[in-house]
Amino acid sequence: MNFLSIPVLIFSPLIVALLILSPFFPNNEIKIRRFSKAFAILHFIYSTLFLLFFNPTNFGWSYQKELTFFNVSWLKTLGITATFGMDGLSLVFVILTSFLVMLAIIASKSMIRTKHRIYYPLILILQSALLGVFCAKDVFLFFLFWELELIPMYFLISQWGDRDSSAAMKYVVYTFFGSMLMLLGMLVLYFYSFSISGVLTADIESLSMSENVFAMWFQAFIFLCLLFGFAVKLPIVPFHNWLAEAQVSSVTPVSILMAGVLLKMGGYGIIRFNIGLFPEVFSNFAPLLIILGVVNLLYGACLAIVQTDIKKIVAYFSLSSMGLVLVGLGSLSEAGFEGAVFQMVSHGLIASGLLMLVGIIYLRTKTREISALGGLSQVMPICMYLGLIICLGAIGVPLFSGFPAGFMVLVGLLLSDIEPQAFLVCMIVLCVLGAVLSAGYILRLFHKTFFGSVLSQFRADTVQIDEDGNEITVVYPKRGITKSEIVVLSLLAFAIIFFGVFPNSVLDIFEVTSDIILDFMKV
Amino acid sequence: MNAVLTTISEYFVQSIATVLFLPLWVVLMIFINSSIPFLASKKMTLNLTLGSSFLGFVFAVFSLFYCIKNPQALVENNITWMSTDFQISFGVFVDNLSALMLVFTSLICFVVQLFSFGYMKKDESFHRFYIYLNLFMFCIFGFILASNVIQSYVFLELVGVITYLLIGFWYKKRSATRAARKAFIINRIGDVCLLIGIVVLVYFSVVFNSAQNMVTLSYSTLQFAVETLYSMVSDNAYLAIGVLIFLGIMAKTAQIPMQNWIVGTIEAPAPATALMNSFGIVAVGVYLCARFYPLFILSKSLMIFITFIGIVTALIGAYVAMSQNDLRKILAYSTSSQLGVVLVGFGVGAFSASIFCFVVHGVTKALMFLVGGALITSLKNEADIRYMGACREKLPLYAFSFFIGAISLCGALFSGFYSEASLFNSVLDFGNEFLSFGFLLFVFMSAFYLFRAYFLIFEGDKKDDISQDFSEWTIKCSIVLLSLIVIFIGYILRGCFGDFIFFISPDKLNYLNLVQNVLLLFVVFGAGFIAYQLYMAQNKTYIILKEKALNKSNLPYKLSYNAFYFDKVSDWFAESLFLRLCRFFDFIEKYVIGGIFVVLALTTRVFSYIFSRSQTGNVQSYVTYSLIVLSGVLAVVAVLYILGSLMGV
Amino acid sequence: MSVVFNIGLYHYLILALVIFCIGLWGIVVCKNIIKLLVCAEFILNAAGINFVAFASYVDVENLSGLVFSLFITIFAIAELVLGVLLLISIYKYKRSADVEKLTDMKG
Amino acid sequence: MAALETIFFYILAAVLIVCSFGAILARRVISSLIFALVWFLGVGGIYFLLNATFNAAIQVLAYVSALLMLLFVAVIPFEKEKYSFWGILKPRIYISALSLLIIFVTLAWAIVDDYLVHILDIMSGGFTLSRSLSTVYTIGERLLTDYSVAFELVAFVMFILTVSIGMICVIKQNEEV
Repeated sequence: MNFLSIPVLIFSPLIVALLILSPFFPNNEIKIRRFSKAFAILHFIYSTLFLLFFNPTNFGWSYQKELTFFNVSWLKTLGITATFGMDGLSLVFVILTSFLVMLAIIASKSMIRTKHRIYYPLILILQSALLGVFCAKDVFLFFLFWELELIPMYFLISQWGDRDSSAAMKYVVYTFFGSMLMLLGMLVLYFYSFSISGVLTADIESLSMSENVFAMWFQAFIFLCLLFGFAVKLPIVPFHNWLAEAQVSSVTPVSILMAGVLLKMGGYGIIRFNIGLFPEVFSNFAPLLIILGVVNLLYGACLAIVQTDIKKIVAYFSLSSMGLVLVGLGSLSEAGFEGAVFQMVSHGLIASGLLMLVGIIYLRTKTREISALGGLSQVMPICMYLGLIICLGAIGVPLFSGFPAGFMVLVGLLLSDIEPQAFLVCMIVLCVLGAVLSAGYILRLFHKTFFGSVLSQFRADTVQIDEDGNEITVVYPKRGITKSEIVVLSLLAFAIIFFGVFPNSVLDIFEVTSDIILDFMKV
Repeated sequence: MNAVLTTISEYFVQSIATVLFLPLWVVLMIFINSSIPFLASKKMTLNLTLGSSFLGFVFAVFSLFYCIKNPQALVENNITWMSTDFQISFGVFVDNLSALMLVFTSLICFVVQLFSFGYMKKDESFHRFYIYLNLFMFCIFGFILASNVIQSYVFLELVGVITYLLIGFWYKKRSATRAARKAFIINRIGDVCLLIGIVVLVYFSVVFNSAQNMVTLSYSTLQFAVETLYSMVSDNAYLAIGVLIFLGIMAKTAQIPMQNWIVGTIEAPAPATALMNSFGIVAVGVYLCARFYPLFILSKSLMIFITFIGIVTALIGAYVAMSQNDLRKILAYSTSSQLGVVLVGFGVGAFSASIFCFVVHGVTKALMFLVGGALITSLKNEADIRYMGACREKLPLYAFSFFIGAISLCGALFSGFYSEASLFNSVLDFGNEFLSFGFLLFVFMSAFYLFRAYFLIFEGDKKDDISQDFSEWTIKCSIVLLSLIVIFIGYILRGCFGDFIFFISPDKLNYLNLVQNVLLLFVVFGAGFIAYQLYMAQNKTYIILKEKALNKSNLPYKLSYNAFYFDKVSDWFAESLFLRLCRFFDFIEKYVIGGIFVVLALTTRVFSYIFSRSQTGNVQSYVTYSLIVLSGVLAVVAVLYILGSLMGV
Repeated sequence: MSVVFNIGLYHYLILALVIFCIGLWGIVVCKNIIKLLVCAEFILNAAGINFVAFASYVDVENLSGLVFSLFITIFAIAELVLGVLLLISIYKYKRSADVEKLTDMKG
Repeated sequence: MAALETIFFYILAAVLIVCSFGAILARRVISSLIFALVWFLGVGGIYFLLNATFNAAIQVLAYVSALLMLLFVAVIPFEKEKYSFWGILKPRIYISALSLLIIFVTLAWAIVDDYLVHILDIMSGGFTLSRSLSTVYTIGERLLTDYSVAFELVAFVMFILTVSIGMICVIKQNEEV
């Protein structure tokens, strides 16, 4: 039990990244790839070990560990301690993160051809930043890791995606703008709690104790600042513009990480800060959150229907399923809350699956235009079957991971004690309308790419620019997709079916945490 | 002997769940078998599938026997599937209704699988078809044995998915994939309405009797739950829930607003279409209606609504089927109309009669689709009945079995008569004149198009291009088996529907009312006679009548042929209204929200340009600027000083 | 009226200030480089007057202010010479002595 | 004797101001140089009034020779440019004039304020220079007595600096051309 320590979990990817970057690591492409893949798999196993020894019933944060290394004197006086902790909620996201990073690294075998020496360390730094966000127990530590992920993300999007697009810059500016407001909220909270309770502390738990003394409008102000910061990351409609472009202009493994994990940071932030610290304000703002969620859901669905670029369809699919998360969070009931968290997990898997499919198709046909695609099932039948499983999961068919989330959110919406019952019922009808639309555009995506007799410009071999500029032709095996892609797709399909058939396996982990947060709300 | 039987049936009923997981195991076996290139023997796949369906049939018969033995016993065992603040569990629930449905579904699955061996022998994705059939069996058994509403919703959607897969089996055909997508989306719309109803029911069940251990909304306690709900909730709220749930059933049984997907099922391979139109997805709708009957029966207006929808669909379906030329389209529209009649039975209150009618319809429709499929392949995929003719000499078996099916379906002889007569009597007892007249009109029209199809295909002038008989023993034997079933099932089961399958108290199935039966037979044979005159005998008056009635231009024919233009209306709505709205959103997204970012970038660039212009390079201008600033500062200081001194600070 | 007549230290300071401001104004206004140099001389000598005024009115014994104004004069002369040299080189480069033309150091 | 002194002071002040304006506003460079010559003679007169005769002599000699040298070496050969009369309308002139006026007024007021304090003392009898706490006076006194060495050192450094810059420019300029 004692060999499980969070700092090791978080900083090991960082150390390995530095190792790969360091001069005495052989600069040979295959060695780097193999080494980082092995490390990612080890890291995933290590994170699942956390799951085995985690007893969900214990109250509050388990695996608490304080890193004394950083406790410089001025930090101590400011009350900022580098403490990491993990409860049910963050454990789920930690495992999801390391799972998706492992898949991204396996998938980037055929997708990445240039600058390996920089690519894999960047991915590992991104991983440690994400893990840090989910395990930080200190407000400013949370913010530190929140900003840290911007740097690798910017380079990953711009260097390996299509160069000239301004998407990377737009992504950084949007997120930075959001996080500045978030920092404002944190600082105001931090100093005001100091002025009230006299002790200067940035620990989330102690902050939550002291804040209920503030004036209501003051709490609302901090609440909105924090909400705005997370709204940019979990794309809520007015601030979602960066998502489509960033997804389109980034290479597949990077967009898998972006859709799979980065969107969850926003959701996790809302749960940890907005609900954790300001329960009364949250219950006043809950109807607003529900409306925002439904708008997100329908707006994403409507946009996805008319897109011609398949990757944009997946991007707007992510937008619309994040809307469902918002509705779940806004519904204030335990079912809704757990439905929202389950939806985040299942969306992580499904969006990665869809993006993987789009990546494979793009690699073979070099085009993402939906009108130019078709008939790929004749060339890669295995990819079609796995794609079918992932698309059915995306639609929310029962016994796949999409359905339990949707069902729990809907029931949670009704069980929430927001007075106008009619408002809840019409919100349910709109959510359900979103589910129908999702069936529409996901099937359109699946049919337009796989079915049909005419074979699009499928090329058995693709010409790709290698490290030092010479063109190499990569011949794909007869069955259409390489081994690494099959591994990724089948792992994702298995996870989607597993969580669909046994949703309790995920629900039990964060059941206690959601009870704590909701009881705190009821008080 | 009796004791042995009861113990065996006891054992079978308890382990009914094996029926559920057997097909999954078979799917795995087929998958392994087919992925080994040289060993993949088609025979092995057939035997495995037939074994699983036959075993299912044996289990079903024994559970039926068990239910007959001790009528009130409800077998139910559940495992918790999902637990938030309420518990959702999966389980097996066997009572009279589900046992009977299980028997027939497994029987039809068995026959269809037997038939499709011959039919799909030459097809290259043979194994994939059998995998789909087995998955279908898993879903339909799961649905029938569902112990609570949520589990039935789960398997209901799964049946929808498998139907989508079956319809889109030949994915190279664009029309097949489009029909599959349309079927899935329309079913999805129905399911989603059902989901809202179920969510509301779950809410009430959790709020009112939140006994934690009680499985939410299990069928055994549905009666009690619905009564408390009725007393709790205002009438129109109750009606709203009922309509929402009925919308789900309407989509499944292809009722009027959502019926154009049923025509799409003809794109699937013939055995799959047979399965779907008999005990497949439509059976799901009727069975769900039977399960939710306690909820419907409580509100009068809901029953009226069901009857209205049922009779309208029956009439429109029959009317459209009259003018169709494609054999499979006729049968598809007849499914929609027959199910409309079944729902009328439910609406009228004749629970057992409608179930009986549905079962008989299922068996006959399966027979006719199988015969149709075999016929079309033997005529080198010629599905248009106008080009068929005189097939009786060449294909006597098909002719004879098609005739049996037609007669039974329109209620003249064999098992169709029992079900049609009982339904007709209960409709007449209901007393509404329009309803009974509509029912008679429906019987007339369905008899007309069935006889029309029979005469055009099997009688009439000779067509030479009939290929040799599609002689495959599996096809022949399955058709013979099914014909025998169609002939005798009515007689065997007529007794048990009154007192075995009933809603509250056993109501005797009255089909012996002589006057009503004679009226029914008169209408049926009248329609047959008219069809005979029109299509067979060269009677001048009827030929003139035919020219006038059937020339392509007049409105009734066009309405009937294009199925009241439902497809065009729905496509127009989707295309012009909804997609235009979405494109408008897309426009906003690209230019308005995206625009803000571009505008921001531009303003920063403009400002930077302005400031750079001010650096003129002329030294003297710099000095003047500095002087101006200095003088400003000094002036301010002086003013402040003066103010200060004036104020006497 | 005695202020007007018996000249005190402050008269000289005011006078030096006037000349200083005129010189400064001249630098800003003049177009020709030679005029600029001349105005620079005005400013320097204004400072010189200040020193001499202080020397004569304040510390009459050691008159160090006078020494200092001498320094200023020497500096002024040296700068004048430099100005001329610069003028010649600029003239060769720009063909004109106009200050407006010398805008190579533009932003 | 005192009256003669004041008359001379005012005459010389007028000369100085007129010549400086003349030097600036003259259209032809030669006339502005002549005005400058007269201006330097005026300064020499001022020094003489403050009985710094040696300074006056050095002043007159040095400047007259420098200006004459300037006149013959630099001005006459390049005397081609004419400045348009309308140059006068440049806004910059008036703005700088206005701002200089403001600066002059505030500084003068600062000096005068001391002087008034000083005058009042005189009028109120006691001619007590030391008692007047006028800042200008004391700074001047302190500057010249105690800190004169530092003051001169700073001046000298400034001098060296400008000279070096000037020389660099001269040396460098022939490469670029």
